[in-house]
Amino acid sequence: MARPFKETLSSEKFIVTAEVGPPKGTALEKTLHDIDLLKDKVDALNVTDNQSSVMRFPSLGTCLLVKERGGEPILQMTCRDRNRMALQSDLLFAYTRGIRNVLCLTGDFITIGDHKEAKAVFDLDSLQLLHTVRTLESGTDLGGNKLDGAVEFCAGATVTPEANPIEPQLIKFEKKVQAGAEFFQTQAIYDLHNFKRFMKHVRGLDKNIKVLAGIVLLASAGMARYMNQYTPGVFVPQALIDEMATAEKGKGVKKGIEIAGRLIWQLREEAICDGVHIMAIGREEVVPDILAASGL
Amino acid sequence: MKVQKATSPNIIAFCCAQSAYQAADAAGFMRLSYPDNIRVIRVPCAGRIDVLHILKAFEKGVDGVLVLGCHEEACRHLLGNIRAKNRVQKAKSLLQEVGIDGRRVEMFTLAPNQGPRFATIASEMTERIKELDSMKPQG
Amino acid sequence: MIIAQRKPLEDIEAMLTGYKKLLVLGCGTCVTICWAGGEKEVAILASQLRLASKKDGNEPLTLEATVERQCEKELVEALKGSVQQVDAVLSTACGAGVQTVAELFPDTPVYPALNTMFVGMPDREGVWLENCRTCGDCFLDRTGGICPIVRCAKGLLNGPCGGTNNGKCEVDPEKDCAWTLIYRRLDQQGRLDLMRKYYPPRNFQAVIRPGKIEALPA
Amino acid sequence: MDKDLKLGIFLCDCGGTLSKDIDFSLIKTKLDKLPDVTFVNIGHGLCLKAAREAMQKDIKDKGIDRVVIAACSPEFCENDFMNVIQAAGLNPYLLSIANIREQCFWAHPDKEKAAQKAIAQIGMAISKARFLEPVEQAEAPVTKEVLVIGGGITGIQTAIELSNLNLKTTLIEKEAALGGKLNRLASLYPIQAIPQELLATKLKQLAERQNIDALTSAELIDISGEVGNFTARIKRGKKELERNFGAIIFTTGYDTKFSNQAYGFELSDIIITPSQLEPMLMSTSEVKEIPGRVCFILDVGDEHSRVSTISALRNALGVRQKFGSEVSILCRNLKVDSATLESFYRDCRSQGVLFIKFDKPPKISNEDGRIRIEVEDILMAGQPISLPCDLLVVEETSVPPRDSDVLSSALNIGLGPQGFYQENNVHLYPTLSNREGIFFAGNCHADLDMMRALTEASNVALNAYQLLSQGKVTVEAERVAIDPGKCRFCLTCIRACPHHAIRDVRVNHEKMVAQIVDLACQGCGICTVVCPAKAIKFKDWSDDQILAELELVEG
Repeated sequence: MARPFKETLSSEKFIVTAEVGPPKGTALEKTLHDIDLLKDKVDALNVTDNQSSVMRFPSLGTCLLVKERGGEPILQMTCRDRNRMALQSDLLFAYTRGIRNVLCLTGDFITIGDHKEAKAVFDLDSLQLLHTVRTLESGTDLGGNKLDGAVEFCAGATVTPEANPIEPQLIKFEKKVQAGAEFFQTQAIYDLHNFKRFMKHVRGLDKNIKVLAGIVLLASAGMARYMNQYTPGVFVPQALIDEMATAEKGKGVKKGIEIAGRLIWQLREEAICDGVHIMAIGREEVVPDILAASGL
Repeated sequence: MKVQKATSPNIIAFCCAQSAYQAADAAGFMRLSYPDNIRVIRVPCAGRIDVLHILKAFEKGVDGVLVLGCHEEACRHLLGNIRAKNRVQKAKSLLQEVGIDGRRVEMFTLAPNQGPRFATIASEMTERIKELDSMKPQG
Repeated sequence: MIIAQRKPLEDIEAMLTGYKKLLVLGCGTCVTICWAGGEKEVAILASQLRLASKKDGNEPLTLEATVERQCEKELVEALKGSVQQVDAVLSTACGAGVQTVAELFPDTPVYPALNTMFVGMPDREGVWLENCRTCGDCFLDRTGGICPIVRCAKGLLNGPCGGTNNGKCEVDPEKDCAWTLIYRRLDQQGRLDLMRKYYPPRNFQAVIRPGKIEALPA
Repeated sequence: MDKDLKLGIFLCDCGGTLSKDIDFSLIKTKLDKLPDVTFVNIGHGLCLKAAREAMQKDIKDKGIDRVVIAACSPEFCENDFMNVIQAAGLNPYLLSIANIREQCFWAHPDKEKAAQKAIAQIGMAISKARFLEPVEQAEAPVTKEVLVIGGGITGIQTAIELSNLNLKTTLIEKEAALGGKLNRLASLYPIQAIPQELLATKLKQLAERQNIDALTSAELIDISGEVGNFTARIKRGKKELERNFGAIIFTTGYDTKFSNQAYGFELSDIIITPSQLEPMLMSTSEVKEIPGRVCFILDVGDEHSRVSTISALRNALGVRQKFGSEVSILCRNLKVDSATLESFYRDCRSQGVLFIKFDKPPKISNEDGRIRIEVEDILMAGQPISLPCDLLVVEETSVPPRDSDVLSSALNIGLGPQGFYQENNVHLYPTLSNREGIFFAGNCHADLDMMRALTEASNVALNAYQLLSQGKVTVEAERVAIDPGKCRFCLTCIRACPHHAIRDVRVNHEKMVAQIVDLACQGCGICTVVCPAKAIKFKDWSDDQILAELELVEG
């Protein structure tokens, strides 16, 4: 049995989580393979919820699979597809099935995904969802009604250290801390100089806030440039793009693994943050290589 | 009143009195020959020309419309010519919507002394309309 | 004011197949001001319809009229004579106008020529911006007069999402991030404490649809 | 459209030249048969006095109420014929002209076709004539006073010129003293005078004029109203005064700025701007150490302006004459655009000023308190030169005075790309703003030397005189008019009018509507087109008239 994530968080360990993306459809083979490959190598597996507004197998269902196979799942929940009633009932169900970790997200907007005409719900926002978790834990629902059997979760949230402007982002970050977020997972970071400055601010607020730096595997220089241009809140320094460009054709991922490993090594070596969250985006099989490259 | 039909195609040229109308006069001065099917309607500024005037012209059965104004940055009324340009774009898309080729409307800019340019525009537009007419399905 | 936009002609033509006599009916209020359905737009649409049917070899009768406010029964009533002459009415009003005409003349089919888009304001010539969602529970006192419910794509109440992109919105880089605007405005006014507060979930039933307001008789 | 019209058609064969190959009487026969045509006449030169008198007689005798003229281009004859029919007792706007000369017989060598086109054009003119409406003239009173903003040499000269023309003038200057740059320059071009002496002479003239009120330390707060009747609020110390003016002239000049970004270094004791150099030339006693070599440099940032060329030449000569230093001017390509400036340039050369022309910007470094300039001289086949110097004078760019943008948006007058005031049409109307009654002179809108600025001062004074001298102006009343009943007050026209000639008013103290100010309207018709309620009518270019012309196009 995996160690509960809450315990891992309170240990001194450098935390590593990895992302698992559910399949489009019911063929679960790759997902199961990824789960089996990673469940013992990382502290928790973080399952995305219709990521990038693309309809997929549910996060909750995949978390159950992680649980069945002996991993420690983190349930991602966005506010895009469900109203407050659906979110609450999913939380109740998740708790009864032993899922103890939830990451509260606002969610990407509908129009970037594959159901562009769907209704975007956003009944709650990420902060209100965090409060919802805490409210359910207190034994009542959002309507103020008493629950017959409550829940208990380790609830986390996200933050974008490279957001521009950063000030409003930091205000919201502080609100999430006050709402009782127990850990933070960041948007992908590549520039450690900027990230250190962000972490200095975080440590100034509260030394106990647990921050997992988001590590997205670079597959090519083109991908890096694309993210710089089109992914808000992601900044890949030119030096890394140049380094990716030196990779031989077909060896981009190898270079990306090297870079990711180096970033993780440095984050741990210099104790910049409390851990990392690795997003291999479809290449989950190389996560062990990244870990190896980082010396973990 | 019935007037004998001009040599086909019928083309209306809305001409700004500050420039294009004078350029048409200049073409006459210089005895430059251009197709006689062009009918000039004088307006005080290209900015006076309305999308509706263009649509109505097609309702009346013209085959092509020219909107002729001053060169950019030379408009007596600052942006009358730019407005005209935008309206011509709008007219093109409205005409496309009803199945009339947008190339039947065009905006050009001229200086008052550009008689030769007026004659060229008149000739080229006539050729363009003839070509579009020949592409039309028969019957 | 209500901002509307004309439907593509193709859609309008598809609705009107088979009608020989039409009244294109404009509205002199909101949709005039937003250049979608006033006398001018009625004339353009009617002209287009004539051109389109002429091409098909038909010569339908297209009447044009514009009333001061198409959502007022008394004002629309005055058009009875014109409506009786036609097979169908094509309304260039907002949805409220279309329904008023439909209700007053139940025997005559009424078709919408516009899509009613939003409540908004002119930004510059020819550009209109949505800035009220008609949520029924105005939040503007807390956000420096900038509405996050409508101007943030996700309608967030507690600050920006992670998609703020140089002060622009991740959903549409042409649009400002509402929370960046709110932050700057509140900062300017020394009221950032408002942004640090937690706002609980909104009341989405502040207006029970369809909305109805009954004032005491004046 | 009136039901029963009496149309009078006057054909002109231009002294017989147009009827050489075409029988005009055939045209007349066709026209005679048209409905409402009361009278058709063939003239051989309607521009001749006798023909006009005959026309007037015909109009009166036959009771003609719409006149159609088929003759040469309206660009030539329209005004004349308007006067003719007005003298015959008709409103001058009840005239429609078919251009059968330039746009028919002269353009189309096939006379048959030309004649057909002429008939078509006359048909269009007749069709239009049915929709003509009278436009009445009205007199609008104007305040015979002018406000001149900016008390530099251009403003002072403008005030003097206005005073010569008997127009009462208020000259306002934001600084404590009049004279602007003349207070700070060491020399002038092309006038060989000491700037401060010239200024003293001008100020003396100014002081002698009873009808000039010069206010220093005075700033414009805002202006309301329109041409002929502006109201300006002016702040002077703590006091605020309000005055009425018929016209406003901007002579706000320019400021200068050194752009260290373009140069890549900062100013210092030995790298200075012309503005810092001129006081040194004015009182040489203040200069501690005479520099052995002085270099001027142009064109490092943008291409240099006329103002900065003149500044460099004047100061180079000044340094040469006052200090006796070695002087070089480094530039990409010196632009001299008049014989006077060319001879000034030759003067500089003959007095020993060296010119070095470069392609690549020079390298400038600091070496033991001196400056070293390394440059490839293109006049010497790109040979590298290393030039030590004791004083480097960089170029300053001209920038608009600090509150130009505030004034321009408050007054709705345009700014050009560099932020200077934008003329209505730079080619045709160099001193006119886009608003009637607001004018520009001098460097607030163009890069001018002093003589050119002074020439503009007198031009602009005449512009104002033309407008105000009678104390009233005749305008066409409601030539373009907004129907208050149809106006939705959507502000579209107010925003679109390029001359800001439309204002908001209350009708019967109740409904807000837009209204066109006749005196400010310049008759472009843009408002008529943009109005989404079709509430604006342009009487002599109405939609009805334009569509009537279209009516006749189809065969």
